[in-house]
Amino acid sequence: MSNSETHPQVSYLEYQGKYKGILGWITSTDHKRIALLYLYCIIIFFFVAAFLGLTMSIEKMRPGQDFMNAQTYNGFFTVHGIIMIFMIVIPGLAAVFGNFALPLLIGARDVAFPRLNLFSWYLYVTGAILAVLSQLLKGGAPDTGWTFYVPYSAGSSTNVIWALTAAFVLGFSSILTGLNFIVTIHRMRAPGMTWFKMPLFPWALYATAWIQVLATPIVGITLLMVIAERVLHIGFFDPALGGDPVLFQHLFWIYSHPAVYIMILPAMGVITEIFPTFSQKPVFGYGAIAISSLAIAFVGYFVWGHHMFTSGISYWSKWFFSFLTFIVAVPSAIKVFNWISTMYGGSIQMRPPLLYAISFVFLFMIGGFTGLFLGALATNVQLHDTTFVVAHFHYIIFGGMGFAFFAGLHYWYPKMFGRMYSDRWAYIAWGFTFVGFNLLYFPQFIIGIQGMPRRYFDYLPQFQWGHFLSGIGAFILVTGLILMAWNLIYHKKRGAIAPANPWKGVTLEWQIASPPPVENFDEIPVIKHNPYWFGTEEEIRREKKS
Amino acid sequence: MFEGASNLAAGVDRTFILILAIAVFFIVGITTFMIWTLFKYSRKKNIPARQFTGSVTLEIIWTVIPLILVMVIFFYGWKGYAPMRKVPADAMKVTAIGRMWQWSFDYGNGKLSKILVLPINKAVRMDLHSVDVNHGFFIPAFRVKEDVIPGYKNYLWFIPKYKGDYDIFCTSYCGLQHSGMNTKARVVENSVFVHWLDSLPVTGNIPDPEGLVLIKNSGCIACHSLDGAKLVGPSFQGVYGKKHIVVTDGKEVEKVVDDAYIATSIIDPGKDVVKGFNKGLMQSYRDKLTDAQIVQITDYLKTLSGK
Amino acid sequence: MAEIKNIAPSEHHDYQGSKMGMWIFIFTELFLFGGLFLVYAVFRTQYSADFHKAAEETNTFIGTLNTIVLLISSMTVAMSITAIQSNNKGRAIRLLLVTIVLALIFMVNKYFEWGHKFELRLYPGSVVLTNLPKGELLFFGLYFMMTGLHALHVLVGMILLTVTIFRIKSGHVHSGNFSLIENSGLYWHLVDLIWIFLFPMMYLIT
Amino acid sequence: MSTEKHHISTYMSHGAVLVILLSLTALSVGMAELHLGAISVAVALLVASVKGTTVLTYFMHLKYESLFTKIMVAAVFLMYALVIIFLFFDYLFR
Repeated sequence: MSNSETHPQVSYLEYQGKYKGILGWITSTDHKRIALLYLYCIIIFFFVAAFLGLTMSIEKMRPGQDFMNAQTYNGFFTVHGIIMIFMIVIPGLAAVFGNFALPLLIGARDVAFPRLNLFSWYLYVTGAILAVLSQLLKGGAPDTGWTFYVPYSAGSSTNVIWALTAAFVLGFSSILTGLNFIVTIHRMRAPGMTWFKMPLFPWALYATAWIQVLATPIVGITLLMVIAERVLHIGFFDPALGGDPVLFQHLFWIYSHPAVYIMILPAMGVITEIFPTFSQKPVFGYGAIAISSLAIAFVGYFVWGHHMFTSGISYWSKWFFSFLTFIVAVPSAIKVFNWISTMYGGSIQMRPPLLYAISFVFLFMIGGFTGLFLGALATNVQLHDTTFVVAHFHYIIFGGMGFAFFAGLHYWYPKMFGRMYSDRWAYIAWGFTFVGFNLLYFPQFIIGIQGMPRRYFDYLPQFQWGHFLSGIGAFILVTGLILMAWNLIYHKKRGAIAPANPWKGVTLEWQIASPPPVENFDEIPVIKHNPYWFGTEEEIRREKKS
Repeated sequence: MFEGASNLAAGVDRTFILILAIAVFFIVGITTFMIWTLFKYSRKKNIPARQFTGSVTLEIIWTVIPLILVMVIFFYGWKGYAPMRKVPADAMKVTAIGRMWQWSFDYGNGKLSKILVLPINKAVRMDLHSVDVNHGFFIPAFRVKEDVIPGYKNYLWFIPKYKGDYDIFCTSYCGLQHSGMNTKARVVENSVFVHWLDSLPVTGNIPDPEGLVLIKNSGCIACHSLDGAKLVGPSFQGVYGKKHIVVTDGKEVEKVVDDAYIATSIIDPGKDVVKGFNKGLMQSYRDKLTDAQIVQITDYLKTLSGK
Repeated sequence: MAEIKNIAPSEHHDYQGSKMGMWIFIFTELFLFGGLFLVYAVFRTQYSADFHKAAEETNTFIGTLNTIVLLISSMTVAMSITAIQSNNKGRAIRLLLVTIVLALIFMVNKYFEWGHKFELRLYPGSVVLTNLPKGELLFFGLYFMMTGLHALHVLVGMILLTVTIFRIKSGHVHSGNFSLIENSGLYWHLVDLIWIFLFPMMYLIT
Repeated sequence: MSTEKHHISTYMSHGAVLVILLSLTALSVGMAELHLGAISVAVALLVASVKGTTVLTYFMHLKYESLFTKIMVAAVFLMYALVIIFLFFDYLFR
């Protein structure tokens, strides 16, 4: 890069490589372009899956069949789950913002293995195509639920094998992304950036990446075993052939519980970037947040049994898994306290990313505290497999991960595209999204407590009020989402030109042009201090003394 | 939560209220604090941000307090749950059978019902059995739920406290009509229950008597028919009490088939062989059947002779 | 730290980084097989008598032979790295060729072993197999799944080693840049490592 | 990377490792032929672990790797061991 000092580099969006147009994008190994490739795919699939969710909510506004039959409904919630889980929330924050921001945040020019990174994206697309095919091929959409519980999934005549293969391939894509990030963080930090001078989003990604690498293979082999069961009639999980259906649940949740942390840890990381920037103040308790990410990842690996309290697992393993589940709640609580303390004493500027971040904390708290009901053995018995779980899960995944995704999108949008969106429309879209979201999912807590089971196409009349409110909420939510998408897409070309540092952030990505040049940094920066360093040297010295 | 109608509800509801109180306290507190900081430290006030980076004391406080709270919750959750796995010895037994997509309740002796009728204030143990895929047995009002998994022996128990009809749901997704897989639990006075059970027609299979199960499992019926047909060995039909000419040590003797004779024939089959059958074809069951099991077999053979 | 370093990572080959990536990939492979080992462990405790009986039907001789073949091939790969490091390209290529031949021998053995099972009608879904006691059925299910997946890894390893040979010939891999041979070597050792555990589980524990 | 020092193992040491591995295989097969019952499982797995460690240490050069790589490998095996233990919390106490 010796010539980079003489003439400035073009932005990664305009850079003309070997190929033009779309080919230039899908052959590019630039981490920023790959991030956008993921982003576009995720947005498209998100709207598909959200549409499925909306139709399900409308169908359920009245008991009985309105415009879709039970088989279609069962297919819809399965596909909604598969797309949302495997194609949106698992790759979501890690693959989009991880790819975009990780090298920028640690002062690197790319990830460790750029070609492998592109390969991950191709795997992702392959898996996505398989998942889409599973819907459209003869045989019908898979109707097993995204959890693929045997023996039902071993016997269902729908395209279960396609969906299983899709999940397997998507899992592989996730593993390779994780592998890439671990090596990137280890090997490519800018000079002087010790582990504890690294920003907290990379910390979160690091913890996430280890789960991706160490948990995903287990579900991979489990899905292969179900495929073998269907194709070769090897009865690993079929009781008629000596197999054990509960063993499937163990293996499935050994991955799929940590998968929740694959989703939420990067979300926490994004939030941790946003609070200090908009408070103009160092993050409170840097070490505690960094270590709690690792603690969540490690302990979270061993709590899978809490999905199976009613499956007939042994009494002592219930006791044990419940205990660990409560332990893993503590680091999450620590993070919340640190976020709100970061705002305390700051100079807070209200902008859309901060609004989304604050909503994240609120919704994540509701999701987290309702998780305690499910972790406690006695209340779990009442609430397991009811819409309470559905609501809890969506508060964590949509209210948590989803709102963090929106926060991150609004935060890094100027850096990604070099334009500003409209703040006013961002607030309006937020209003619809926030109100719609709560109206959609909060009633489900209450009918869940009253005993409304999940995955029900039809229900008894006493639960109608909840489903009715949910249906209205779903409309409002989708309206908000469309407004948000419109705001971002419309201003991508027409918005005001974004300055290099619109939020006055201090982390490395704000020190370069918006959008960043192809090689990110003309000169790799040398890091001397804490990543969240807002004041002058004197101010900080004074603060330390007092 | 709405009123619980079983003995187990109190433990569940106590835990629920405890967590709810903690949750509301923190959610309201933290949200208020967040909104307050937004106004108090708004940039419009033009006060520079204070550049502090953390406090070890605070970190310790907000690690230890949540830790204590969650341990308390864990403890109550466990306390409320533990009794659910301790079935009283005198509990009435009902088997809940789940199949796609309906429940049936087996009261024993072939008495099957589509709804669950139970006497009030009497402990009932439900053994859960699935004939196809996973189901979940859930009675919200009683605060009981266990999965019904093929090949597994899962169970639950409770004491219904109030008369009335309660919903039963299937909570584990089981295919097309999963949402239609519900029925009622009806709690009635004991006398009503007894009457109902008596009038319940026998529609299910009556399980094999223990002796017959042993006979089948030991492979006896390969050579001894139950219907009088002559196979390798004498038929079991009417065999008890019958007079046989048997060959003992080469001599023909007449013997009545009684308890002792049957026991001898099982343990030492070559000793008294019925005339017309060959010696040495039957193996000894000396170590394979216990004395108690031989008595059960004998009892069953008696029923085949009408005795 | 005071002076400004100007590094261009995209032009710089990170030897330690690529090795670390390979190790992490190996971890995922270990956990992939680890899932099957978990299943094996659970069923073995549940059906120990059946597993005992079924394991006697696997051919300990072929199993032992294949173990020896794989162990030797592991050594030749390790030696070829030594050869590359001491700049002896010809020897490195010869040692890799020996490794591939050994891998082939392994696969031929496997072919005969599986073929024999098929002759006995012991293949997944066969009538003979489904009529066996449940534990034996599960054992053979695991047997085919585990040895099959392992054989697939042997194939991938062979391809990797072949690619490595060509890269050595073309001069891309040499004593100054031997990441590729080291990483395919690591992969090959992983194949061996998994077999070291499969061998007692399938052939020895009786 | 030209500045980095690599440990070069000798051919002899690889040969010696192979001899150890083959002897361990022989030991394992021999023990299995004795039909020791429950002990044979433990012995077979113990021998396999020793063999696995040997391959990791010498063939895979773990002995000459950085401390971090060693810790990483150890941690991964520890994680797996914990998964087995926690899974058997269920199966052993049923």
